[in-house]
Amino acid sequence: MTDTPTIDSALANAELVVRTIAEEAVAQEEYFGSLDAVVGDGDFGYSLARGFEFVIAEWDNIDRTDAGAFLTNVAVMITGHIGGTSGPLWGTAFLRAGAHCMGRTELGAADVVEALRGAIEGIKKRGKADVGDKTLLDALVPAVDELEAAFAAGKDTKAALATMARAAREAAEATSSLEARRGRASYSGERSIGSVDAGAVGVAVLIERVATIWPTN
Amino acid sequence: MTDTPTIDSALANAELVVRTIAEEAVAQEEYFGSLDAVVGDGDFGYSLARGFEFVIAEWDNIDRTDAGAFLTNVAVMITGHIGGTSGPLWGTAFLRAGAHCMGRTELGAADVVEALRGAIEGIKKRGKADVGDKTLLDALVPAVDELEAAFAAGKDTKAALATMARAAREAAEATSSLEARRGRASYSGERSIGSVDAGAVGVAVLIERVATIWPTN
Amino acid sequence: MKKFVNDPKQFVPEMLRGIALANPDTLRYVPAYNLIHRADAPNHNKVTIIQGSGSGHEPAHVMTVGRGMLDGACPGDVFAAPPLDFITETVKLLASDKGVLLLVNNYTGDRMAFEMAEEVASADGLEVRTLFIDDDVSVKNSTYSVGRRGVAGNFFVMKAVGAAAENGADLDELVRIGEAVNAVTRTMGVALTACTPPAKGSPLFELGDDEIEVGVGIHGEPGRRRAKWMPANDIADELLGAILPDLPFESGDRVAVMVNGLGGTPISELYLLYGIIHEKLADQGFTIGRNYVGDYCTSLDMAGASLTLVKLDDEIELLLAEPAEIAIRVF
Amino acid sequence: MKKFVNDPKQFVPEMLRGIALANPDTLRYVPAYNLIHRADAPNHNKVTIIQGSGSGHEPAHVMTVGRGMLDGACPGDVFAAPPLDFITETVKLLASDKGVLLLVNNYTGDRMAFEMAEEVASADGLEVRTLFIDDDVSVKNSTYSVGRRGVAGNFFVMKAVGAAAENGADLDELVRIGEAVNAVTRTMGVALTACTPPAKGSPLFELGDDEIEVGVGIHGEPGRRRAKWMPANDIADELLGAILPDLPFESGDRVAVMVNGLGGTPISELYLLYGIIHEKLADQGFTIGRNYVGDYCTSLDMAGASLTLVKLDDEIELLLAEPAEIAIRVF
Ligand SMILES: Nc1ncnc2c1ncn2[C@@H]1O[C@H](COP(=O)(O)OP(=O)(O)O)[C@@H](O)[C@H]1O
Ligand SMILES: Nc1ncnc2c1ncn2[C@@H]1O[C@H](COP(=O)(O)OP(=O)(O)O)[C@@H](O)[C@H]1O
Ligand SMILES: [Mg+2]
Ligand SMILES: [Mg+2]
Ligand SMILES: [Mg+2]
Ligand SMILES: [Mg+2]
Repeated sequence: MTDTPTIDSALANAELVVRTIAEEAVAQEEYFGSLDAVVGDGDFGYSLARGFEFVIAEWDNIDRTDAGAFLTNVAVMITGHIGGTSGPLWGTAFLRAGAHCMGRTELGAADVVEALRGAIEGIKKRGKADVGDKTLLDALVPAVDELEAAFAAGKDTKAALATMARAAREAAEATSSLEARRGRASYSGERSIGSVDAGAVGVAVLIERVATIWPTN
Repeated sequence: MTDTPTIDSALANAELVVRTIAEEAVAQEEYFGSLDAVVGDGDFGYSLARGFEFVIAEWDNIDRTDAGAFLTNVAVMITGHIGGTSGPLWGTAFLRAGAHCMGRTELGAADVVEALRGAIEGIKKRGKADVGDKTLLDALVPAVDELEAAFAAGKDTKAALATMARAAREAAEATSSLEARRGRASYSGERSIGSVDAGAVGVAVLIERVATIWPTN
Repeated sequence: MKKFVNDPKQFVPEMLRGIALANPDTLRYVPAYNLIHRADAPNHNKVTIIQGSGSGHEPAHVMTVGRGMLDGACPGDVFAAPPLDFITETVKLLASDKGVLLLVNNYTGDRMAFEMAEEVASADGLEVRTLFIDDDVSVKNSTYSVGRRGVAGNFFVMKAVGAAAENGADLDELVRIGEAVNAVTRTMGVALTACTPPAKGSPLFELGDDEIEVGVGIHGEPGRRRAKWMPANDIADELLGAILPDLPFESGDRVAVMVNGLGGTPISELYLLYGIIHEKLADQGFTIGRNYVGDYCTSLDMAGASLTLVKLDDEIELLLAEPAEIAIRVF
Repeated sequence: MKKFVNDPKQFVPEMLRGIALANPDTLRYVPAYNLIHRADAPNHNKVTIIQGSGSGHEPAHVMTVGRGMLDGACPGDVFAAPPLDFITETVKLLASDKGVLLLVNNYTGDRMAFEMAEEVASADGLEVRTLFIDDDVSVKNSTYSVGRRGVAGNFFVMKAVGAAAENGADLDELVRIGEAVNAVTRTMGVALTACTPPAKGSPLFELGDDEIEVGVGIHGEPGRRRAKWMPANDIADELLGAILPDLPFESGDRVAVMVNGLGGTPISELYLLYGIIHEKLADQGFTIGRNYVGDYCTSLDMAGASLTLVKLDDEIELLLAEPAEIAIRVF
């Protein structure tokens, strides 16, 4: 796969992605909370912010043996400090992604996609959920599909991320027409139709932020 | 005192006054309650209405030996069925008035004034209150003064009652400038200034009603 | 108004029926006089203790009838002292050979009704004594000659005389104990929202979205001042600042502490407030001998809380520690 | 938002501190894991019972730690299951030689966290079993595969297994008892107002001045339907109409009845509602073996109530009647 672009320095990139997500999650606390309040219980923003605040506070102490160790350590911090549904789900996602990066210093496009697919499988299993249940999977899965396609089409990372972000945003907005079948929103049944899923929009916002700050070239 | 008008049939008149007061108290429940809610606890209308409702329900069973027995029986019903501050106060007032009418079949103007003075003394003693404390005494005392003066000036009962009613109304409105020193409103201290006393206005409304329905001649 | 209520005029009777149905073994209900009494009253081996007051303060006092507390409670309608008849009939029905102690919170209406009832009962040859409770520091004795209001501190008087009566104390002794407890008990409350009497159907007073009433009464009477909402730490300072210098309580004192909910405040917030107050008291050198956190004397659905401090001596502390059993139970 | 709170992020820790300070003899507090546990835990003569859940439901569960109930409670933040670490550390600290029973209300977040914790603890060689409680009839099992929610009925599972553990029952036996109680317990709630999470600062949902939410969840989740306010009699019919046919409960059954306040409703209204429900049940041929009226499982400051029925058999009734002692006490 010499024609796919290569991301240099797996650890540096993992750090950049995690730091960006963490800062954005803290910044968006109120907005994410308000999304979850429509048919959920309003704490999605709070939970995420408290967890990633901790990651930021402990930033210098995170294991930096390699990208895999780094992500695994972040996963442990998340499960230890995010409560609610998001703690186990996001923790599992980072844990699975970390497992795919263990011992690597460089990650190719295929590796990144594989790590993300691992995260998705982890979320599905942990949450007993799938695409269409009106969860963050409804933004994450199409976003990863598009990322893979963009890489396959030869786009560079910055461009591929932009494509991924657009897909995530579109898919997140589209959750509005779905009826929730998982999580607290599912208790609303039909009343959940007409508003977007908080987790899906959250994922879109975070991917957009990563796409924006990603250095050109 | 042959020049003072004589009220014939003490019992009939006592019945008329009590019945009028009772019906008006029931009709004004909400209004009296709203007056008490400003700096009191809002139950003045409720308490009075429940008590006089009972008097009306038991109307045919009230002791009609004479006006005194009638008023005494009403007094017992009131203390038995009005709670709060108003039960003891109004009950005492009717009890004292009844005592002054015991054994009488006809009441002269002086008798009426004396009965009302007795009621006032009873209220003062029971409530440890006096004119100026921002209570119903601030309407009742000047009203009885004016009634006495009107009788002395030779007015007939209907006209004397009209004078009394005007005095009660004026004095009740004037309680607005007083600071409450008795009852629940007194806890408001200076904040009680600026609103009328519920009991005083209640007394004025009831006297007005009696003056209105009193037969001419 | 959104409440669990049918006809507002039946609010009190329907509540009393519920209490009676929930406690068939221990309580009796006499609808004609709004009376809830112990199934085993009158007990001629002990003084009968009766509390009357307006309703709307539950669990005070209809739910605090039971062994070691009250023999009976005859409430009036919401926020209205009971009519005279209710009291006299209750006294007649429950009077024990050892006499009757009436516990009354110090309000004009209650004072008058119970003074009249004591006259009537004494004329009937019954031995009756009346104890007025006035623990609310927010009303200054000097300024308003009606005197201080009785609020949540009432619980401590009830508990102490209730325990002593169970142990056989006579009427004089109970009056002495009750007065002693009342003399060392101080309370002040704060309202976060107004309460809504069922028969009125709307809030009793207006309180802005960011306002609180410091020193509020349990009938929604205004307090010392209207203030902007403030953090729990500052509210604790306000309450302690009013209560401590009043007795005064002094560093080194052993105290009982009650954080009482006013009806609409959840117990989570009460414990949060308790934690703050406990630490502040400990910092100032007080020892907390006993603590009470929960709804003891409410003002319908008012959000808010009151703080009560009792200066403990051995006698009071032992009486507070005696067992008791009432309608309010967890298990 | 008007609450007794300082920094909303410290709402849960400050409340836990208050509980600990109020119960120095019986409880211990480990701030690092939001843990409240019995001072004498682990007790190797009994199975350790731990409940975890989001906060905001007090007295459940941090105030129901004590003899005959829980050995420990590790709550998450308001309405959020505890993070995995809190649970695993709690389990490690409190594990007894007879094993650990985890009580969990059936919500996605709680399920996931506790399943992960059970995996971790089992890997560490600890004997751990988890019991999911799902008593809320307002959510239909068939429609939503996440299953029913666990609400106030949780109390009965806690009480029964708590009593059995105190009597020496082993882990298998406790699981059997807990499942048996859960299987005969049904609850439905109604909200008169929305609740306000401290960190959000405004009501979680909109409810009109004349509206109620029938079948509401204890995190403010919507229920079966939005309805106009109705008298207490009609609300009782709604609740009974949903609960009775669900098990089904049948005329002649002996039941325990709980009228549980959701946090902002005063106990007067709860007893009024209890009276109505008691009479309706008696009219339909039920015998009420035990009753519970008060705040057991709240939704912060939400005004409202839930009704729980438990079909009693001798074993369950005896366990419910066993003594227990927790932070929530009257005297
Ligand atoms: N079973 C599940 N699988 C995957 N994602 C889920 C599941 N349940 C909920 N989610 C996601 O989590 C979000 C809610 O997170 P959060 O508010 O932390 O959970 P909680 O319901 O515990 O308050 C939802 O918007 C949804 O995207
Ligand atoms: N001590 C008193 N003496 C005379 N009248 C009084 C006294 N206290 C209160 N009142 C009168 O009673 C009225 C309030 O009656 P009510 O609402 O029944 O009493 P409560 O304060 O018990 O709710 C006041 O408006 C005042 O006119
Ligand atoms: Mg949520
Ligand atoms: Mg009044
Ligand atoms: Mg009143
Ligand atoms: Mg949550």
